Amino acid sequence: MENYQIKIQQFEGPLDLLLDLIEERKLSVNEISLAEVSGQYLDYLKKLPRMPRAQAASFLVAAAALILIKSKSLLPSLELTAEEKESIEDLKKRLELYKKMRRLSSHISSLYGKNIAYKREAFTGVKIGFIEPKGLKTIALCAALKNLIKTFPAKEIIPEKIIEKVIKLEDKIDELRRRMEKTIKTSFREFAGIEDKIGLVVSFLAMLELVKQGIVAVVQKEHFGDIEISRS
Amino acid sequence: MNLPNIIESILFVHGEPMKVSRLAKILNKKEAEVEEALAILRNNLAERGLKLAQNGGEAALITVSEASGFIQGLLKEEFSGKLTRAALETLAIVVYSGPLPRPEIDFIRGVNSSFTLRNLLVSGLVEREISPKDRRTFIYKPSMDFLRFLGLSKLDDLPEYGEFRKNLEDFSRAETNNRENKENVE
Amino acid sequence: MNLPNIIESILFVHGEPMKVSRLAKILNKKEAEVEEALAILRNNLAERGLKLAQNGGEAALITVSEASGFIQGLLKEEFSGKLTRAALETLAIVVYSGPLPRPEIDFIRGVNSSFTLRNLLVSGLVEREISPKDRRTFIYKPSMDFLRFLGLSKLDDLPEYGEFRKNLEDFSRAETNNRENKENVE
Repeated sequence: MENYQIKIQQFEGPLDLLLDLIEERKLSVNEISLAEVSGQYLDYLKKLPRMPRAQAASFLVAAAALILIKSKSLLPSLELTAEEKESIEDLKKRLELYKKMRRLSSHISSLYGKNIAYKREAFTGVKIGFIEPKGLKTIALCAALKNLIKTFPAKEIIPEKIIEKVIKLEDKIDELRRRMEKTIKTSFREFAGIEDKIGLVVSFLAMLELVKQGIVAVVQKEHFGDIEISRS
Repeated sequence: MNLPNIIESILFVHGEPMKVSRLAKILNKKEAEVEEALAILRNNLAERGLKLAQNGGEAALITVSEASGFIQGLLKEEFSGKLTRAALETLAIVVYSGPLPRPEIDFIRGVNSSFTLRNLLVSGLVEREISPKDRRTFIYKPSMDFLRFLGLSKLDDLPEYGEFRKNLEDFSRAETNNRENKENVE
Repeated sequence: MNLPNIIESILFVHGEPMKVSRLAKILNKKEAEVEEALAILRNNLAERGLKLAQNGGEAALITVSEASGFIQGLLKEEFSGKLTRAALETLAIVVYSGPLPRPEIDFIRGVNSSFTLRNLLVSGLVEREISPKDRRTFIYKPSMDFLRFLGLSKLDDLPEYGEFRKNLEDFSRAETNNRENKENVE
């Protein structure tokens, strides 16, 4: 699995990253292939230096669905809630549609600019001299510009709701690390606290990161049970 | 009065795409009569050095692709940028599933497309108009220039276009319902 | 290669009469071959809405006389002296920010301006000249007639001239940077 190297490339969103990972392995879009690439996806997410927050949120929402898929593939007996099932279905459906669009875009790129059909400039050869713009005053030009300047795209404003949702992964990792230094054992529930979905995903990713770094070991004694985290 | 020939002359002078409704007004004819004449004109031009391009209720005369190599050198200011992957994807969505508003494009791509869309508008490959469903929003659609840059005279000539449009109708209806329900929940 | 059709396309785009010798050069053919092709083209166009006019070693496409009344009507409507919102906006940019090339106008407006700009040119409100920076492009500026019409002896007299000009420049610079960054990334 680690033979596949992710190219250091900027992905705009979760769908293009996921589809690239899947297509690199020549797989089709289904839960098996999604489970297979989930590790790489999370790796990629953790390696990203800085991401606009709105973008980070969309990456994390997909990550949450991937973690569900991965967990289900590891524990076939795991029961998913209706909402969880829906988030997986949603991701699959969107990936399928996105894949279709990407394929269709290849038709455009293969034709684009190859055999341009030209138009004729409007009113070529028509000579009518100066047409007085009736009643036009400079103030009208001024007003037109004022209105135009109002429509200039503002620097992207991220809705507060999304900012609320995003918690920095590094903060969580640090928090867990510090806690592990103080206590020998803790649990995921205690660590994550009462958080929304994104918060849980981030906490879970943070925990996985520490496991990967060999700082902590985790044990889950029963399905849905809490995860014990201990210093390794 | 030879309507197809007169339309050919008008389109020749106008150069840019012209709405069928505007042609009808100038010619003092019904839109259906103009559409009929356009069909004849398209046919008249079948073996000629010009083609009739039609897109979204507009018509224009354009050159045949055989001539493009010779014309390229004659012109200034022709757009010839390379399309980025983001631009291509966005374009595909607008072309194959348009006209559609930006949130739908964002949903399919999983990212915010406002920057890419603005560039496509500026380059003239995409046009926007006020949505007939919601006058506060825009919907985006492929322009006649898009067709020209691909050397096509109508969207139907795009590979998989007709097929995709047919499937799309049912699919997008289902998707929209699904999504609206979810947005209400959140 | 269908020479008459290619010539039809070239003359269509070129607009003005073109010397047979120039056509021959573009097509890399002998003048006699071009003359022959022109004869065929003339024949091809016999029943069509365009005609081939030849005069003193020059050729051009022209409209059929049956259409002239309607074309007059179109021109009268198009150049009535009333400015559309798009025209007013484009004109304002040219006045406040000119001389500038079309892509910059497009950037500022966020949409393609070629048709609007073309109309302003034909109405004599705007002039274009070859850009001293890049001989393949044009730059656009307000015509003397138009400045006189506004009663301006110099552009500085325009209301909020300095401020608007700076505003527009800042924006198009930011946009250009933004675009370059984005494209490098993709």
